[in-house]
Amino acid sequence: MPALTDLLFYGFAGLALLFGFLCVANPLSRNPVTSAMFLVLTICSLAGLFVLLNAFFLAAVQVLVYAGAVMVLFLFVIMLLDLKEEERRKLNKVALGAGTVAVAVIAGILIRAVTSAKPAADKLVEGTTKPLGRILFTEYLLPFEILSLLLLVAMVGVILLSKKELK
Amino acid sequence: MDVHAAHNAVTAAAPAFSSRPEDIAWFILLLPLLAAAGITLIVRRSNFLAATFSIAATVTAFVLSFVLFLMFGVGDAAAVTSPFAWLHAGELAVNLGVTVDKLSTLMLLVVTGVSALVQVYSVGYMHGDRSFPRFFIGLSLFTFSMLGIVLADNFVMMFLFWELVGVSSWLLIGFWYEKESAADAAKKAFLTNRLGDFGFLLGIIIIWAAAGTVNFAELSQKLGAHPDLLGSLASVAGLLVFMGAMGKSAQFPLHVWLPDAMEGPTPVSALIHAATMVAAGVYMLCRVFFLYQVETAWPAALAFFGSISALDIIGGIGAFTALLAALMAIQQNDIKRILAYSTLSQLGYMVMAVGCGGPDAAMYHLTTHAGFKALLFLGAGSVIHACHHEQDIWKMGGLRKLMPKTFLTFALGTAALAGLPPLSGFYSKDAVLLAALDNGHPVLFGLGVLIAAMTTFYMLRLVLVAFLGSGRSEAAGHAHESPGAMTWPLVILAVPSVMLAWVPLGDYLTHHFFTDHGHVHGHGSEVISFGATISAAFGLVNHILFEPFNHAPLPAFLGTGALIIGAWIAVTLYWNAERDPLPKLLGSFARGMRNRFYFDEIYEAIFIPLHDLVARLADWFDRWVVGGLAVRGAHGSTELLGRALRIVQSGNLQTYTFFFVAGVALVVLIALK
Amino acid sequence: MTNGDYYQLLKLLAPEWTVVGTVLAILFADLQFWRNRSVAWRSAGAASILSLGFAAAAGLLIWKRAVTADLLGGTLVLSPTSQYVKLALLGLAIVTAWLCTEGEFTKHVGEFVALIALATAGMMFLVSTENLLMVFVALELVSLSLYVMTAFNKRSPRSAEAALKYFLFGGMAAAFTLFGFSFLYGLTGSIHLPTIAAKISWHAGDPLTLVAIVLVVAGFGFKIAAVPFHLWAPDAYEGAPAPAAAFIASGSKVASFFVLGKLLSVGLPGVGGSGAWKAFSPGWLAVVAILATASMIFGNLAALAQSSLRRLLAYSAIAHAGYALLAIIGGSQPALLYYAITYAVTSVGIFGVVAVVENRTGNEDIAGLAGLRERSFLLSVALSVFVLSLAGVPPLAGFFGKFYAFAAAAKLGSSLGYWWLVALALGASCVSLFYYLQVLKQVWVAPVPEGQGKVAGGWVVSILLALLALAVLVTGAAPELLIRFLK
Amino acid sequence: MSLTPGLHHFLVVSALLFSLGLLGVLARRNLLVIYMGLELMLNAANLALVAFSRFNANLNGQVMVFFIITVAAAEVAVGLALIVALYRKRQSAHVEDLTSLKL
Repeated sequence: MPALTDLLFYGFAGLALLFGFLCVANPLSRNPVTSAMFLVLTICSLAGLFVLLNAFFLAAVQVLVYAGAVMVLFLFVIMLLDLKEEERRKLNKVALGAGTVAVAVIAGILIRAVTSAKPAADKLVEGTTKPLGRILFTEYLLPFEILSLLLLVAMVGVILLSKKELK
Repeated sequence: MDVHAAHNAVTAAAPAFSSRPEDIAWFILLLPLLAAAGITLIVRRSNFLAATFSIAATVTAFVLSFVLFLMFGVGDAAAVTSPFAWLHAGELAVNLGVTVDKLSTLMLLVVTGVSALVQVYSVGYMHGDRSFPRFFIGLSLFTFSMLGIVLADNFVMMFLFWELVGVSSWLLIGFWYEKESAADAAKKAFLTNRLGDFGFLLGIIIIWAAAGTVNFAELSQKLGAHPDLLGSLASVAGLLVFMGAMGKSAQFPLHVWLPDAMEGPTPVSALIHAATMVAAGVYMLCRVFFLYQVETAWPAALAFFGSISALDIIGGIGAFTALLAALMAIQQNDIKRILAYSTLSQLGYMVMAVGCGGPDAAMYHLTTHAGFKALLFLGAGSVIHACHHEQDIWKMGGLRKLMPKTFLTFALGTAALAGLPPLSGFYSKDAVLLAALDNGHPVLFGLGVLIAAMTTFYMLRLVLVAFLGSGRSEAAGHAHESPGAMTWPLVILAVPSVMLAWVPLGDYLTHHFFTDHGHVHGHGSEVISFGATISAAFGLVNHILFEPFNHAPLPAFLGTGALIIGAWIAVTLYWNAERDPLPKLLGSFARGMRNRFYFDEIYEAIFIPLHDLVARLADWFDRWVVGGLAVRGAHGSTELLGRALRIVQSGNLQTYTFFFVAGVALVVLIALK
Repeated sequence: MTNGDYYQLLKLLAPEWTVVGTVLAILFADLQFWRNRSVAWRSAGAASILSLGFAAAAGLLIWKRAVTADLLGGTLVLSPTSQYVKLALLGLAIVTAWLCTEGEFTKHVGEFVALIALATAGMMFLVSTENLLMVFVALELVSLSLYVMTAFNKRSPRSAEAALKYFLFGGMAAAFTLFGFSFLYGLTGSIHLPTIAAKISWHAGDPLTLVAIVLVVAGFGFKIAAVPFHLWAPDAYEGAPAPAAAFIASGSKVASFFVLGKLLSVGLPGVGGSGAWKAFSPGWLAVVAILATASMIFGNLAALAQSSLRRLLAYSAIAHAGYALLAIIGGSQPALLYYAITYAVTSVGIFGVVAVVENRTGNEDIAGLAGLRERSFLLSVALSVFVLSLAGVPPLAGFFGKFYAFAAAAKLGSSLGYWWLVALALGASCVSLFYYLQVLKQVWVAPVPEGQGKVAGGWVVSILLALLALAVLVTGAAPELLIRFLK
Repeated sequence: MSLTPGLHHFLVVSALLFSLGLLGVLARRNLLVIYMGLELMLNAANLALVAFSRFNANLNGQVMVFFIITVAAAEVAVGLALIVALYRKRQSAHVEDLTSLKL
């Protein structure tokens, strides 16, 4: 592999992890808007990693749907609820410690597990629109259709839940 | 009339119903269910029709049972079963079927007979109760369930009816559910039985997994061919199955429910807690006795049991229960509770007999006991009815003259229970003692004799205090004899109490269990045909009366000795404790003995500490194990549980997610090991 | 793929499409014609449409019950068993829909009933696939519908809180499941269960395999409420509107158990390991055995401490998840399905009684049932049948389900290795009788509270409850009636 | 592990990202940020799937990611609507205020 892609991997991976950390545990700000913006950056970095993995279509979808639509929704709700900075309540140190330990154990288990994985084949597949579209509308036609039901549920649900109950 | 002639005559009479005996058995089983359904659906409003339905069904069942008894019990027809597929799911195949053989036909007679009499009696006893039809629904349902146990030809079916008996007895004990104590007692009975059933079901599942069948006949055959079929679990499986019997037959430490269950109406006590339900455990042990005839084998973890067999443990538990309950009975003042503890004690006796390798003796005692204990309970009910629901014997007295029929039959029942020759109890008790002695259990034999003495003592005490002397309360003074619906069953029950053992019942049972073994004991060593018995009945009386003393003198003489000693003590202590009309006559006698205090002192020195110890042990178990865990758990343990639960189920989402994550981590770590 | 295949897809899934059509019909009728009607009228109307539509779907299922198909890379796998499970799901959905007529928890009852139907469609897809992607999508369809249904009572703040907890907990479980799916895919290069099965045994000892198993089981552990993934259940059961809780406890359970059983037995047969006594080895059998143990102990103990009827049911559901896991361990699909279906029927019945009683008395505690015997004989008898069935008293279905499941586990492996689990299960069900009797004590013994009159549900609900009680009795007394369809 | 990025590198990034998301879910108090943590976990799963897809040389993983993104979008809509509905009732998006259901 050329050195450039190696560097790009470390760049995107480092950025994704850094932004991810800043999203969930920003030491400087507890503002949800900050978290949301860092989540957008994480998602974009992940899109970069997708490109490195030849998943071009998904990289585009990631930026369009996730960073675009989903995060806009988040920001919209933050604004709607007019959330100020997360209240600085007294932290339960025991709970926080236990949580961190649990997460560390999970991280350890996952890393140990994934480093035992072996690549099965080194043939390259291109995740472009055409092959993905082909497989989507043949083999995975049924789940694709079911997505429409899922969206219907979401639509009905969102309208009813966010509407004010009129007396 | 020889065997075949009798058989032919019966089969000739049978076609009215069906030519196949197993169909008759099915019909017997379904009759009470039909009655219950009929009452529920059709005549729920009519007291008269409800009772008629129920009694008619049970009496018909009794008559049919008698037909079967003549065919299979007396005529030597081979056992039949008629299975139909209930379920075939992969390896788990269960057929529902009835077993008709000597054992089940005899038990059918006992169950339907007592049930019919109790129902007739209930017409008088429950007269005026506003839930009269509901009571008969309960009785019919109970009879149905009980017949199911008797006829079941496999473990699963037996367990099914086993639990149904639990449910229907729960309904009957809690019949007066407005009474808090009755409702609690019903719950306690149900829960304690479930504790035993837990072991029973586990045993069934183990047996099924190891042997691949739950059918009694197949199991018996397989175990006969491969005695090591159950491997190292043989004894454990046997004990687990025995746990079921411990629950139903109220063996220590699961005996706690039986005395409390006396809160139910007295006919229920007579039916359930004397003759049938509590006998189910013993019957089941006899039915699956083949399970205990395999080589003793313990898994590694229980190897310390060594050569102690499952039967040894069963025998020990039975003897301990018998002793414990006899000690308790001595202390009771409630007429029903005395009888309840007496029942416990006698059940312990039967279980002890099974443990000594004498299922025939156990069944023999079960049969005779069913008769006289039902009689005693119904007699007690008659007394309670007459004394306006007074149950304290010290508030009775002098009932002998006011209720002559009740007194006479009650006295006969007492004599039979005490084992007075030639009444039925004597022979069955003798068989139990003989089984202990013959099979090398001298300690159990000794205990048996001791318990026999105690039995006589407390029963005589009851009779002396309640029936003799003069009335110690208003109610007792104005008691009057109960109506005919109540006294006739007493009279009828008195007949088997006296004469049951005059037919060669012991041989009949021995023949059933030990045909191949030549292991015959009891009076007479060959099967005597029914016809011959009838024709020579009077000639035999002499023979029967003295046979036990000739055949095996030690148990017979010791048993009779125990009777005399027990009676002597009772009379000495209680005759004088009365202000009865005969103080002058007997006063001098008692003074002449001058050792009433001597007995009191012995009593205080030996029996009270022993009694206290046992009572404390039982109470501890009742309070902490049964009560704490199951029945009364609502208070202390629930509080603790709630506090522990609050930590986990705090309502905080992040606590939840933390436990989720920690759970995943833990499962991975445990499973990786 | 040719056009003929599309047609085949349409034909094979006719019952599902009928269900979807029912959804649209309900939404349309409610929006177009019933806006000005009373809520009671609309709920009955919506439930009627749903019943008709589902009856048609059921008819199609019965008509084509002998179908077998395996299409499109395993996204659609039909077998007679899956068709019968779908029938059960349809039945449960109909009862749930009629429960909406008991009590007014929302004005938008048409949408609520439509969501029931959508969730049912999701469950039907869930039971007819052997493809991880399809499992995921169908599972999300079910979950999303249930989240929304849980939040539907907008007058009660508890409804929204319960839904949010359910939702976030479920989201996390879904993330774990997906991570697990990705590992399975990474190990085998496939998301098709039989293909996974063929390849995964090469990786039997890998830590990746084990972690994948745990992550996947954790996700399904959430759906079936097995300890330690159960914590949402009591809150959701308590806060949700009664029909939503009923559906979470019934239909969702059946579908989840079915698919979990399939996933483990069809997808991962080579990596079971063992949970036998003193012969523990890593694999899903070990994982499931741990979950079952924890569920039976925790569920039963926690239930002892409850005074709220719904929370009691939730903890009892947790314990029952533990029992049913024994059927999965035993590898017996009929045992699992018998257990899950009869349990679902019982639960939906109990929630039906709860809905009626709560609606009339407003009391959600066990004490609210006080003296029910004199206030409604039908409800008392039905409730007793359901509760005794849960307690495993023969001849009700609950007993046989337990017996079958436990026997399957006992038979597994050599020399009764799972005896410890069976003994524990029996012991746990023995303890459980205590709290079930608490409920019955209120019904049959406790006095009727002052000023409380009769309690009666609508006639359709009453008939349905009676039928459910009868079903519990009949399938328990003659289990072959049900089991012959599940083999 | 060599420095040239291979399957392991991507998977380690994915595992770390998953843990970060989990940390957010466990440690933050704001419901919206907790939900962002969940999104991070889903993205980690996506990364793992795409990486496996690349190194297993078939597109199944990528199709799955496509579906996950769609489902996640629908889920976000519902989740945020739930948070809004709850906020209307409680005037709070703070997880510790959501404890009326317990035990």
